[in-house]
Amino acid sequence: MTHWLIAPILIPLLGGILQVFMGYAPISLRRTLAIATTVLILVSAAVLLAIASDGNYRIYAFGNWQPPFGIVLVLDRLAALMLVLTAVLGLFCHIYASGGADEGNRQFHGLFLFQLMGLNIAFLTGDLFNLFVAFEVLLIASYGLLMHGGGTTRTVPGLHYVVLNLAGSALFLISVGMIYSVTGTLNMADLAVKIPQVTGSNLNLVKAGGMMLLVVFGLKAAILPLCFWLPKAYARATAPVAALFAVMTKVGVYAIIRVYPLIFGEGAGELANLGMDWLFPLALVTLSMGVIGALGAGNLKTLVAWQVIISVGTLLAPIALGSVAGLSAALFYLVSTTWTVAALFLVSELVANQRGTAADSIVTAPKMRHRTFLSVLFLIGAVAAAGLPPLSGFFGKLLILQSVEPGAEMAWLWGVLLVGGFLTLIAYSRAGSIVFWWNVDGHLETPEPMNNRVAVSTGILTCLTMLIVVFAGPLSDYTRATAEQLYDNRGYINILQTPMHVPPNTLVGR
Amino acid sequence: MSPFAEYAISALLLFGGAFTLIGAFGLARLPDFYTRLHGPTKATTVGVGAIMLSSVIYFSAIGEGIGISEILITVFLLMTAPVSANMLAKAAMHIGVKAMEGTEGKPWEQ
Amino acid sequence: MFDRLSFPQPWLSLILFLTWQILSDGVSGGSVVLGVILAWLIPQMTQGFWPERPAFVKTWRMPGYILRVLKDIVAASFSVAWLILSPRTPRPAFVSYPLQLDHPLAISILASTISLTPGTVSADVSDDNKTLLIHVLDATSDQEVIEAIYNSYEKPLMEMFR
Amino acid sequence: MSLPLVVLLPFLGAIAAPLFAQGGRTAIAIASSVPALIALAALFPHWAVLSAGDTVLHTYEWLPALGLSFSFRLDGLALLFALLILVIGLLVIIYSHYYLKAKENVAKFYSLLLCFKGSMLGIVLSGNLLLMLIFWELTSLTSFLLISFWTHKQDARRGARMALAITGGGGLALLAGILLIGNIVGSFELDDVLAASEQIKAHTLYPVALTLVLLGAFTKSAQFPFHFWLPHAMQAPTPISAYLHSATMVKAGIFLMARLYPALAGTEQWFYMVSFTGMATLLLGAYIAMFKHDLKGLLAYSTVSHLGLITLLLGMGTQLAAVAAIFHVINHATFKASLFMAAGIIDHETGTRDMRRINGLWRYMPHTATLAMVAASSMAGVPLLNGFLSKEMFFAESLQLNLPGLWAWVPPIIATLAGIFSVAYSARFVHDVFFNGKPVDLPIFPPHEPPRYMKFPVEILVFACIMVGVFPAVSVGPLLFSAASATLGGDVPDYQLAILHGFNLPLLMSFLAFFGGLLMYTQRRRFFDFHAQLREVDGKAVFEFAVSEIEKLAHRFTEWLENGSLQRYATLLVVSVIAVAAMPLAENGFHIGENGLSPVDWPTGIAAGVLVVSALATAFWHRERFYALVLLSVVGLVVALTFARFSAPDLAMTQLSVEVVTIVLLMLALYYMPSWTPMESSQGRRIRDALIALAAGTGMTLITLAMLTQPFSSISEFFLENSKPGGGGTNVVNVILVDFRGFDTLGEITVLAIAALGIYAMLKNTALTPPPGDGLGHPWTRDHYPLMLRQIARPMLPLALMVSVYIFLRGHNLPGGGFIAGLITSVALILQYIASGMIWTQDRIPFRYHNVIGLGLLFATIAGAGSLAFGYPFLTTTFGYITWPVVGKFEVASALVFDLGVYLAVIGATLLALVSIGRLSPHSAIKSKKESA
Amino acid sequence: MITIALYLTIAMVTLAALLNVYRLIKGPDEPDRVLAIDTLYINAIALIILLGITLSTRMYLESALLIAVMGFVSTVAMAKYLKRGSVIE
Amino acid sequence: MELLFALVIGALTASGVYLLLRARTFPVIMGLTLLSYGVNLFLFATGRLATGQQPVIGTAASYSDPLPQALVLTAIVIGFAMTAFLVVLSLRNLADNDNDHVDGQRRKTPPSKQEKEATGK
Ligand code: NA
Ligand code: NA
Repeated sequence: MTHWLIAPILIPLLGGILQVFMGYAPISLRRTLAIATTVLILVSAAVLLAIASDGNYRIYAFGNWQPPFGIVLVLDRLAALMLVLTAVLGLFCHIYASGGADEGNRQFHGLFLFQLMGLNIAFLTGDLFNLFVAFEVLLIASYGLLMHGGGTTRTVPGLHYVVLNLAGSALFLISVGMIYSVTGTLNMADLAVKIPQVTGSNLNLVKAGGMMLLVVFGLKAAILPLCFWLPKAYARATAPVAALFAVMTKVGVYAIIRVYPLIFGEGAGELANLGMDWLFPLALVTLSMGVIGALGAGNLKTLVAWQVIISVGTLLAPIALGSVAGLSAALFYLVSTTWTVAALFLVSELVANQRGTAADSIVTAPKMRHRTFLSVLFLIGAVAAAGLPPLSGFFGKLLILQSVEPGAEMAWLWGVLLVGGFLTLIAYSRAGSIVFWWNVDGHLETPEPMNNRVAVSTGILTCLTMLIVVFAGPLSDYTRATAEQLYDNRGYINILQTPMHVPPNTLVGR
Repeated sequence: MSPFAEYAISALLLFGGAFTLIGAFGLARLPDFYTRLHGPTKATTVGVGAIMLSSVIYFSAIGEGIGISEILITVFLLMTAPVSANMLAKAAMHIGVKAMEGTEGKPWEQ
Repeated sequence: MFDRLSFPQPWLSLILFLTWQILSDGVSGGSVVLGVILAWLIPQMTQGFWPERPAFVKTWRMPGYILRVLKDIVAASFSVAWLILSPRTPRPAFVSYPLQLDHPLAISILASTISLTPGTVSADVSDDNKTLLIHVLDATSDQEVIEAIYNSYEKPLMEMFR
Repeated sequence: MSLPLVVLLPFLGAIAAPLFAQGGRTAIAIASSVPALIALAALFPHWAVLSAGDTVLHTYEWLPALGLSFSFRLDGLALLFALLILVIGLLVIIYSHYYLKAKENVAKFYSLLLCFKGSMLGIVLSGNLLLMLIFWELTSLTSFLLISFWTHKQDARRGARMALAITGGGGLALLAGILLIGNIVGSFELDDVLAASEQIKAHTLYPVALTLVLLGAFTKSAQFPFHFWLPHAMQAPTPISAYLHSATMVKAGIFLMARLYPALAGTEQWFYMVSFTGMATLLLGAYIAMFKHDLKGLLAYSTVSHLGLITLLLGMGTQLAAVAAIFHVINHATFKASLFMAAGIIDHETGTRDMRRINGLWRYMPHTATLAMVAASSMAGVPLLNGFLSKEMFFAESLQLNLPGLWAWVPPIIATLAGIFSVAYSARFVHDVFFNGKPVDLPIFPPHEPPRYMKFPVEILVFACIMVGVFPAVSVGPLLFSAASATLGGDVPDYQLAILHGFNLPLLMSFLAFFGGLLMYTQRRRFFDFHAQLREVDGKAVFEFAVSEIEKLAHRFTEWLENGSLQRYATLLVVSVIAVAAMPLAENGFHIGENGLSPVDWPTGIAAGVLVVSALATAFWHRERFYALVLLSVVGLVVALTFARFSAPDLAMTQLSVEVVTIVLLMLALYYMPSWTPMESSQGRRIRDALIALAAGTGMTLITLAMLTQPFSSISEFFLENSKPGGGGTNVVNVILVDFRGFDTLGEITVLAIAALGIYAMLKNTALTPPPGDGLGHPWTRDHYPLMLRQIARPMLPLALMVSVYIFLRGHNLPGGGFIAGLITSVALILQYIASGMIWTQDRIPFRYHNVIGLGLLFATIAGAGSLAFGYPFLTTTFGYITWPVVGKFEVASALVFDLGVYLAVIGATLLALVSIGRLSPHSAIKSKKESA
Repeated sequence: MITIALYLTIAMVTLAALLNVYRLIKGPDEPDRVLAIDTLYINAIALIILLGITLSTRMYLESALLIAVMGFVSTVAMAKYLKRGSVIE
Repeated sequence: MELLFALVIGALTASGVYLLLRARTFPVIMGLTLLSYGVNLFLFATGRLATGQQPVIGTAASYSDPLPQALVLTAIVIGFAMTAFLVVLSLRNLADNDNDHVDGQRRKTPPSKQEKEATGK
């Protein structure tokens, strides 16, 4: 057993604790330590990616208890991918935040690190109830982050976000309870063994439980009709927070990918592919709703927030089809869209900072400073988000389009995705041309210059989309292998057979 | 279990139950807030105390050893019940909860 | 916090020690050691929260007082029970009791005693700690109530506290 | 390597160009020209291979999962287009050098231009359809930026957006088409696709694929009804127009049709779709061009018309027509590029493009006029110029179409008609600009000839027009043959390139067109009057109206759905849950499990009754907030009793403690809130909500009932067996919490800690004004800290600490533990706050709650990490029994340290949260040094 | 005998709880309600003790102690809210 | 007993959901609290109902399922943390927006009952 698995959890935990103690330390020290922590998280995630890429499962049994009894972390390709994705995102958001957005709340860095910890637990855990706990950790941290900073506009959306997620948490517990009440277990591998054996009237319970769980994940992922909490909440959060939140909906998507192929997969007998026939149309409707929202958006952040919803629809549609190709494509797109959307949030705020009272509204305003720099970043982000070549969004969409077999589903998916892409393009070109080009005469009196930290972090995060294009081959190989690993749940089930440490003979009682 | 213990336990139980009930009955029946305050403060406290005592005897009698934690709870109740009553009376007088007709000396109405 | 290797509030320490023994369900070597440690440690930690030290003068009178009150509590319960059960409507009254005690703890003990004993509940202590407002469930006369309370409870308390 | 290099070079140039910005305009222009020169040199060696009828192919793997490769393929067609792109590109760079004003961002201009050039080269040189599509969309993007180069002009921005929408959107259709073709063929490699012609055409999806591909081509090449973006793209600087709208961008659609000609053409669908679209475009463009007063507008519509012509030729499906199409591509590129440049010169020198004001320029700039007149003549199809040759071929082909009956007359008539218009607008261009009296009110007057070398590119192009016109076979013969051969898949028909093919029907048509055109121009007033009567349907207006309506509609729809009402979102959530949970029930019906029901004992029944009544009453009387709060605490109490009743002492204690803290918290909040909720929802809404609530409640009842009556076994046997021997404790629940599932607990206290920190941060700078009294109008009492309460609070703290220690220590073996102990301590401290106030209490607490929280988390983490030192996983516990004199045997467990962490975290978090709210109160404006530090 | 006595006692205490709930809902004033719930807490202690006797286990004693502590704090807080509004200030 | 327990959970859920759908923060918080009581009881009940079988080794002949109890404990604590946060957030909302609506309405806080009665006269 390698202790590396616990690293992405322990590092932010210890870093976060340090921040709790250091609330009154100078901000530069807090920043340095916090960013160092994030770098370490990234390092550990990269190590785990290297470890996971051989296609074997690795487990970490807390307390050295044999699964399914204790809680285990399970490292596979998917987990490693999500870890790296999040760590990279986290690092750049963190650097951006240290450009000044972290002021005004001494616990910002602590909350940020705890958020990363919650995310990492969610990606690694192999226990359904622990997944709930992970969700709660990342949610409570996200509540704190959402309310971070001044301004009164984020309170109401924050309230909505919190209340709905609390209701979602209650639902999560009910679902877990229903599944436990039949199977008597919480370990996901064990569930994958037990669920196919469910018979008789117990089927009802598990089926309803499974469907309710899908609603929970759907709420986190922001699927229609559960997506309306998102746009305002994201649009009004401070940029680094909104950017970090780009991965939050992906956690919902991740949970669906993690749980459903594993325990309600092909082998689940009567419960096979539970809910997936519902997911497909909902995903398409979500995508459409996102596009409509983007078209009607009145400011850049709202536009990007709806882009989050577009991404979710785009991701879930191929996932619902249940093919390796579809899942692989979705994972590729997931990496691309997460970073892109995050970068767009950062760009939007930089724009807002330069335009005085007009902020990021899609209206004319005096010329901003750094217009060229920002417009190039926005262009890159918009091209990647709208899925135009040559950036990564295009390849993600291309993979998705190619993954679906001919038939009615193909017609729907292609139609919605392509028309949606077209309308998104219109939305971005309108927004970009008005904000960046349509300048009224004169300059703002004192447009604040950008500092290097925000500029560099935004720039690099934006340009990651190019990196994906360069490494599209290896990445798509990886996502394909990941999808294959996910749809063949035997390997995951085998973790139950992992031998534990031999009990020591020292003073210990066992 | 010795019959004496059994008698004691049963008697204390019934005594306690009866007083608890009377306290509640007073709460339900008495005409105004201030009179209702008396029932719980005294009868109920005593009733629960009696039940506690029966518990002490019961567990000693069945051989679980002598444990008097129940006494601790009773003492605690005796200490706190007057404070609760005091706080509530103050609140009621402050709000101006009406005393029943014929109550003499209502200082807050002066 | 742990400035002294002493027991700042010996009575409290004693009570804590006894409480620990009661909670531990029986006296054992371990519980005594731990009890002593806690009886020392906890008052050290909390002494700031109890600035007005109770000044007992005649401590030996305390058990007698407690027994008397306990007796009165039982009696009070019967009388209240009777009042509750009887169809007669009570004749309640508020009585202002002039306090002679001045120690806050003593006033508090008196007020508590009054609340636990027959037919009376302490409703309020005046801001200047000079008057106790008592609600009497079934009043005879104010003076009788005041005298009864003085003789039964306030006088003994005055002897104990100085 | 040379082919990818050809594509790559312009992009490298684009990056390099800004670097030369320091060196001035000339340096940039030279730097921008270099890639084209190198590229031309790189292409040259391939000519031998191509002239032998072979293709050059360079393939590198990229994304095999997609069927996407870096595949570059050079054949005659590609070469022809590559040369057009490179040569005209070079000329445009020279021209731009003189055209752009000093203050303009020259570096950006060249950079974008080079990007565009690279993309165009990518399109024509791609050997993989997906790769081609990438470049295709890149041209849309770069042209978007080029068209809007003058971003301060509203029309430029709009024109650019429209161009992007139409061509980019068309690109998406093309993408779908290409994917379909790829699906049919099983490869996106051009060679494979071209070889699979029969397979494609036989496939059921062929019509769909064809339509989609043609949509891409038509939008790009501005075919009817998508033609309208092109004229509005003329807001671009003229060099851009000259480049994009004569030789490159708009030719991409033509190129695509030619490229896929072998794979897709030759069917009826192709014929009808392509030729009819071409015909309509040809005529419409020619007609409108006639009436444009804007010089570039005229040229733009003429371009539309000529693109229609080429499309029509490609649509005809005959081999000769295809040859003619290719030929006309060359010719149109040369004369149109020169015309645009000439128009640019005129614009540059007169300050306007309005032909109503520009008159008689012959006097002022005879050199330019001559050049423009030659080019215009070529456009009109005057003999001895290249335009004439391809137009002749077109007329000839229009006679060859095998249409039934009278329909056979339609193509030649339309062709002639278009020819007439074409002559007319060319005549207008020449006469109206260079003659026709004197200039009217020119912004720059008098106009002069432009700088010498600004005319140079025009001269080159005009020279080419003449050369091709006079010596067609020598000048373009081999290139045309090679390109035609590539277009037709090697099967080149017999054709002759000569100045004249004798006196035949096509010549007659040319004759008709020429004189008809001149006649038409002389009678232009009538036509203008006639045209003025027509209601002009401007595609742009329709498009912009549609887009803005869609945006408005989208905005309204979004506002309507996402109305900011939590009630709606929550309703959606609840209804969704009810729906999905009801589905299995509806499918399989409801069954009580095998175990059936057990009897009820009546005290439990009554307790349950109390619980149900108080829960419903809380909902019913929720508008009386304090009352509802009291009812809520009854619910909490009975829930705790329920836990006790059903064998869960730990839960009962936890529930009790948490409930009290929650109630205190709610009261703290209620102080600032309205104490009373007005009736707000309509009766209908209340009934609806009640029904939803009823459904949810019924659902939970059924689920619980089904669950409770089913037999059950779980993994918990393991916990019961291993709790004592493995975890060292007899309280299995506690051992699960600190050991078996200690990681959950770590997460849980982290949640608690984060919540408290978040609360603290959220309230840091919040100011709330409390109401002066309760909702019934009583002012608050000034008696803050009642005597009796203060007195009882004193002994309560040490006693509660004692109890905490007791509960904490026994937790491992009996109900209790760090969490409950922590709450007891917290509640005792809360009592101090209530009894004696914030300042008094805070002064006696020598630590910051933040640090207590941190310490708690740290203890728990360290307790968990201790095992790492022994090579055991995180949170592996250990315990042992130690015997000491006097004390006797007692247990030491590492789990206890973990639990201590829990204890501290709970205290810190609970108190930090409550104190943060308490601090809001004006009475407790704590400003001690600790806080303000 | 103990069984019968226990049964009767449980009945009486349960009935007492019902009467408390009656007063709680009836009110009419807020102090009445708080008084009722305070009494309910004490009744709950009795019920817990009776449960312990019924099951012959002392497992629930600490629950009873906790109800006593929590009930007191809760009552005090509610009373303070009623007259002071601000519970912690 | 099972039916009784199910009805209790149903009542808690129904009341909770009804309050969750109200237009102001305070009832919504109370609704969520009620809902979480229901959920905790439900989660607890997944181990089935047992009398006198507390999962403390050596105190009973057989033991109820300890795992759901541990889960509920975790759930209670997390629920408490979340509720606390929500309460404070609603206070913050009150401070920022001068009202406690969650239904998208932007009215001021309503007059107190007293004021309303006074103006009604
Ligand atoms: Na003119
Ligand atoms: Na209030």
